[in-house]
Amino acid sequence: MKGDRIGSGVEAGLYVPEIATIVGARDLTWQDRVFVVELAGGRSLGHRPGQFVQLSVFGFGEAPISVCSPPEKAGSFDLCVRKLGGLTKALHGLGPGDEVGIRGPFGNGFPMKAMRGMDCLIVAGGIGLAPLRSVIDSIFLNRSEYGRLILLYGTRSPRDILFPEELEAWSADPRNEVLVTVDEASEGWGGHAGVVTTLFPRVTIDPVRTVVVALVGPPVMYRFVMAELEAMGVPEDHMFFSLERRMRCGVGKCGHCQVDGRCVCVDGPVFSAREIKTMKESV
Amino acid sequence: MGGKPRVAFFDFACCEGCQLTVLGLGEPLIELLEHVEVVTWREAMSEKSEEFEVAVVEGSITRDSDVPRLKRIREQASTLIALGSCATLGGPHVSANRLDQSDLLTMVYGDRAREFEAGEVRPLSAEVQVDIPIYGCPINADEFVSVMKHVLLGRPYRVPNQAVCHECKLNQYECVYDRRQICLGPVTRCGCDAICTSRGHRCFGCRGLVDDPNLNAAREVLEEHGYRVEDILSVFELYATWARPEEGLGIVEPRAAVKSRKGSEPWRFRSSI
Amino acid sequence: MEIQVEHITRVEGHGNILASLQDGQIERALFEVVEANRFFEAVVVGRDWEEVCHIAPRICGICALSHSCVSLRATEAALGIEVSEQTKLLRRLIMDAEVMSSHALHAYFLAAPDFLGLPSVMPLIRDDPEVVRRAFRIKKAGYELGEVVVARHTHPVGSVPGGFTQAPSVTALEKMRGRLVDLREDAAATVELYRKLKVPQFERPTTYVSLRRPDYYALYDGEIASSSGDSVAGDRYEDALREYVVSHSTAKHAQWRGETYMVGALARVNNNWRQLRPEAQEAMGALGLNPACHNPFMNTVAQVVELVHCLEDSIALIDEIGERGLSEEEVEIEPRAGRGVGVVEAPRGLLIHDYWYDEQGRCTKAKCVIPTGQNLANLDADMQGYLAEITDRSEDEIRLRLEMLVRAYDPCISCSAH
Amino acid sequence: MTARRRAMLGEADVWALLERAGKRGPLMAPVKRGRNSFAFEWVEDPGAVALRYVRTVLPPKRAMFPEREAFLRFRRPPGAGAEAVVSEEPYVLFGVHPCDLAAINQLDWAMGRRHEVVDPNYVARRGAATIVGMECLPDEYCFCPSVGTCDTREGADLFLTPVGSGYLAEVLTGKGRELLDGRVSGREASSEEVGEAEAWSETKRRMTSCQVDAEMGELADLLDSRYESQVWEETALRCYSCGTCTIVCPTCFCYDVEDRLDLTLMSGTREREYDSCQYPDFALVAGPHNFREERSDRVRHRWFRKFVRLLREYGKPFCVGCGRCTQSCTAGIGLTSVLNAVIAEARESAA
Ligand SMILES: Cc1cc2nc3c(=O)[nH]c(=O)nc-3n(C[C@H](O)[C@H](O)[C@H](O)COP(=O)(O)OP(=O)(O)OC[C@H]3O[C@@H](n4cnc5c(N)ncnc54)[C@H](O)[C@@H]3O)c2cc1C
Ligand code: SF4
Ligand code: SF4
Ligand code: SF4
Repeated sequence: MKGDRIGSGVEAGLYVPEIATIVGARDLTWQDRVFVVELAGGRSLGHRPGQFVQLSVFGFGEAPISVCSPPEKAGSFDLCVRKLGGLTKALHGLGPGDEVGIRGPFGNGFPMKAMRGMDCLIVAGGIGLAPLRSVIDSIFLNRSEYGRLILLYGTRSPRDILFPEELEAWSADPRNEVLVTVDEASEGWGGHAGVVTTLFPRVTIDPVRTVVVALVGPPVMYRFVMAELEAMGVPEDHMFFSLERRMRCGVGKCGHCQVDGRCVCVDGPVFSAREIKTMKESV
Repeated sequence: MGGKPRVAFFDFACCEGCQLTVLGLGEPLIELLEHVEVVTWREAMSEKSEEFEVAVVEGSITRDSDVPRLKRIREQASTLIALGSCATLGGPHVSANRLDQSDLLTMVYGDRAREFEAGEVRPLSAEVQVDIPIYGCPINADEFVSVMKHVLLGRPYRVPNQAVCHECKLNQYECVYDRRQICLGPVTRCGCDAICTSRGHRCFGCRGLVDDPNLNAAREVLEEHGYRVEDILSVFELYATWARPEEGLGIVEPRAAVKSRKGSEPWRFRSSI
Repeated sequence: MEIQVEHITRVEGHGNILASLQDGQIERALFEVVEANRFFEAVVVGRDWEEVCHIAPRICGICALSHSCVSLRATEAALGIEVSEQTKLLRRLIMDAEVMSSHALHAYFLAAPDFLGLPSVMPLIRDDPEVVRRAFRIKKAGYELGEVVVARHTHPVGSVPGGFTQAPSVTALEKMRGRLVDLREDAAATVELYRKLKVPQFERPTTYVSLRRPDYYALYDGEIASSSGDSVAGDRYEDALREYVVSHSTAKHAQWRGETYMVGALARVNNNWRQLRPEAQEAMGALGLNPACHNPFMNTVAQVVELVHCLEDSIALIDEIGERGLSEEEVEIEPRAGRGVGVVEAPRGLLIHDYWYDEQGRCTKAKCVIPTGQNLANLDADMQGYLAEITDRSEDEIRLRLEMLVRAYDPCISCSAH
Repeated sequence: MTARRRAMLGEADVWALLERAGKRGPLMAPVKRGRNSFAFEWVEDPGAVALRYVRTVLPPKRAMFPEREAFLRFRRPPGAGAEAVVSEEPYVLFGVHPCDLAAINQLDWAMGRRHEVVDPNYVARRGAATIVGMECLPDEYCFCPSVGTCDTREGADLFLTPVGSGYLAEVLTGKGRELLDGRVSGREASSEEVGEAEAWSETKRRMTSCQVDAEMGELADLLDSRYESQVWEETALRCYSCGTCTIVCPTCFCYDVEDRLDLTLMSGTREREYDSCQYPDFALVAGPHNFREERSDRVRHRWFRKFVRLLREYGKPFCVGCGRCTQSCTAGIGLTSVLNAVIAEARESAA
């Protein structure tokens, strides 16, 4: 078609990433790297914990990445990215000073309001800890507004553990319980071994006073976690899970992330267990 | 990347049409040469080098005596691109495998057959690991350029995995079936921009099968168009012999399964709406 | 002195030069063809009459259109199909397209570096990009002309027994005509380039064989004629032409009435120069090509002459097609048993396909006689003759000269060992 | 409604209208393709427009939602940048049948208001359109009466119904009036002529041979009860997953996105292309895990999406009965055949 025009205005900008700068980057594990990203002029992203951005590495594409720093952090935000495919590999080659594209934040985020005044049980599997870190840090920064904080975290092996120092720091606080497990213990690992659900018997919770947020990797794990928690008496609308789908637009148009009648990008990615049970093909 | 990546072209049994398609690119090839250094290309230049990172290999393997050369290329190359149907699937001459090798030789060389060598026709992947297959007989020039861009960028190339129908419909070509002819488009990997159906000709399947072809459906549909199983096999054999279509065509008996449900007229057919 | 060139470069396919001299005496000088045979003659057996014309072009990536046309002609002859005037015109047009792009490829990319003292055109991309761009332009124009008619130059689409699945678009042809007219400048520049290049002097009289027609320059049809004045009808080719096996070549050699002979551009120009378009005859004069020319190195020059001819011819054909208009044609085809021979002039010379079909229209036997195969015996003879004249040169020079001789023939090796 | 102007045009007037539209700007209209198929195309020569056709390969949505579209231009770092590519050039979309009009209305919702997010490219192209609708006659694949789309006028600016040897033109919007007014002759239609035009609706109903065996209101629940139906499995035995049914569908809107670099390797475009839920990796995520791995999962998804999920959200099925998917399925899978088989099963099991 002739007559193409460079768009302007807010609407035309829906698919236009804002150019942001990586101001810090460090490797967390052999496959995960955390980036500190700054928007122009240090403008705040304005996200809620659990929301994601559409991150562009131009020439490689765009992918949803959760913000892993709390909203309270000013001037920049963090993204923790696992090296998997084309875009994420290219991203891993970037460091301070490099430019990326950012759209968002998108999605609903975790139910921070529902968690206020409640005990918070956080179940994380693998890279799932990244988005949950924004929840944990946010709780930390407003510690008095929440009850107990219990983190159950499982990774494949000890070398996959993310944010080890922060795990230390979180567990140093007596109001918190932090339990870590690995699927395959390697030599020198003195901790727990087994999938994340094997940690459940090790904590006692008051099911009606607890809100659970979870992001646990493969769909079967969701089913296990949900079943265990139900057995422990946690009501379905106190459990929240963040789902993963392929997304092209992040705004409910491209159709890729549809689950039953919902769009994970706009109606989610966080859903209550009650919703998930009625959503076919969700987990 | 430290200097331009060095690219070498090689070929085995083929018509060299894919390399010529590259050479026929014209201006884009000149632009591409800004980013790479072509160090070996027997068909186009006399310079030769054993030092290269990217090997572009056309042709299939038909003689055991060619295997060591291919292995040497593989050892040197960090990226090996298989160029065209011969390299990726065995090529149109793959159906020579139907015949006994000594018969083949006798057919051509008569009583001197013993002085010559023949072997099973096979794609490169039968002997070495292929990093990127570029399908097509011949390749689509744009796809070659796109692959080279991916290689230069270090971006994994995702081989198209839709059926030719995808591109055929995007281009709004009249379906060959509507002309009462058969077409292999529904089970053939796209990427050619449906060039054959653009002229009202059928797809012959030169890009091979999609990853998960429904060969049972293909067999049923072709049977309904009057093809016998031998004909169907022969149609598939043209390019996909290496993928052993007869195995796919024989695993289940869908007709029985479907027919048991509602008498003789399958309810799904358009005629029975 | 042992001369060995393994996998000679800048030719299509794999071949080696083997020569040895002992005290200035030639022990041997020959061209070894090591290309893998793909057994196309066996591959088409058992195939439906519709499929054979899809497979046949795959014999060769350079002259796929010739293989397509010859295959169609053989099948049509066997099945008794008459094609329309429109189909003939369109086929002649794509033959022109192929000769243009093939000759441009050879004249610029394969042969010219020898005359310029370069290993390839790659250095020119830096030093004289305009020459490379011109080469690409001519080659591409040939490709695009092919694309207008059959969607793809290498392995045509929709060219079927009886005609075409779909008539090309008249608008596209008109647009193409404009491109071709613009190309005249590039054709002239090519003549100019070759006028300046010095072609080695070497003469060895031989027989030149090509198609011939009284009315136009024969590429698509005609009878087979030799420079000795004899001729045979296409389907009687075996009366004069015999293929035989030699151990140093996976491609068969051939003889015309018991002697080696040459096919290709030089043979055609020698035999049929009177039918060349006037512009091409002019180019002949400018390039000093005087029939009958017995210097095999002049083959490349003859290609440049044909390039000019095919450019003019294709413009004229488009005009003729434009005047007639194009219509969608349908041909009813009933398979039947029979044998059919097709003969055309591929860029590299006389090309013959000979098919046998059964009642269902399945191919039961096929034979393909390829130009390069027909030239191989003559090439060996030329090599011996030429080597005898240059025995006093340095080893490097002899090697280069022999390579040049091979390249002058523009061999299409994988095609010859089909 | 009374203010609606109904004029009678001769066929020559319609050609004149096309001519004028073509001169004013781009014109998209059906043209003949191949032996017996039609396609909506940007036409240079208005004389090539087909006034009568049953259906086109791709629906007219391609005017506002092209099958392939570059929507972003970018530069790679250093000095990275990105700009939207949106076209707002006014154009005329001619010859849209009622079902396709209905589909455009549905896309107006899906690409427009849905989720309170507006797709800028779609909306810009939609706004730039002047749409001329055209009455049609069904063939054996059409079932617009079943899904209630056969009398759609909404979305058109001008609507033409063949009456006698001419056309009755209904002016529906200011844009339509502007396209018609003054430039082409035409007199007020007589009441007989209006009556004749209105009779089309009945004729169409009578002529359609294909139908959905349920009311739209009960459809979602009926299907929902047969989530585990064998029909999905059996259809999958026959389905190629070639995606044709969704690519040609006027109400489908899924797309894929890819970055394409130019040969400088420093800049490029971000492009979208129609995608299909029938493709094996449509619901693939890292892991890799595929949420609709089985062909039957994908088959079911298609009917559920159209007749359960979007139906519940939008209030109408996301199918306008155009028959494209059935007609173009080379495996012969019929949309209503499958639907009716499931409906029958649902009724049986409820009884
Ligand atoms: C809401 C949300 C939040 C997310 N947050 C994060 C985050 O914080 N950090 C993070 O690292 N990731 C996150 N992800 C996941 C991330 O978006 C994906 O991993 C991303 O798509 C990777 O892009 P890529 O181009 O690098 O890999 P892709 O090329 O998309 O590949 C990803 C993986 O899938 C496989 N794959 C892809 N396509 C195919 C195919 N056709 N066949 C077989 N295998 C295939 C690849 O091999 C690879 O393992 C999130 C996803 C969602 C939906
Ligand atoms: S012509 Fe072939 S590729 Fe095109 S839609 Fe029909 S079956 Fe598919
Ligand atoms: S349509 Fe089929 S035969 Fe033709 S190029 Fe494409 S894949 Fe090959
Ligand atoms: S589902 Fe089929 S009949 Fe319904 S609108 Fe889409 S293509 Fe038309």
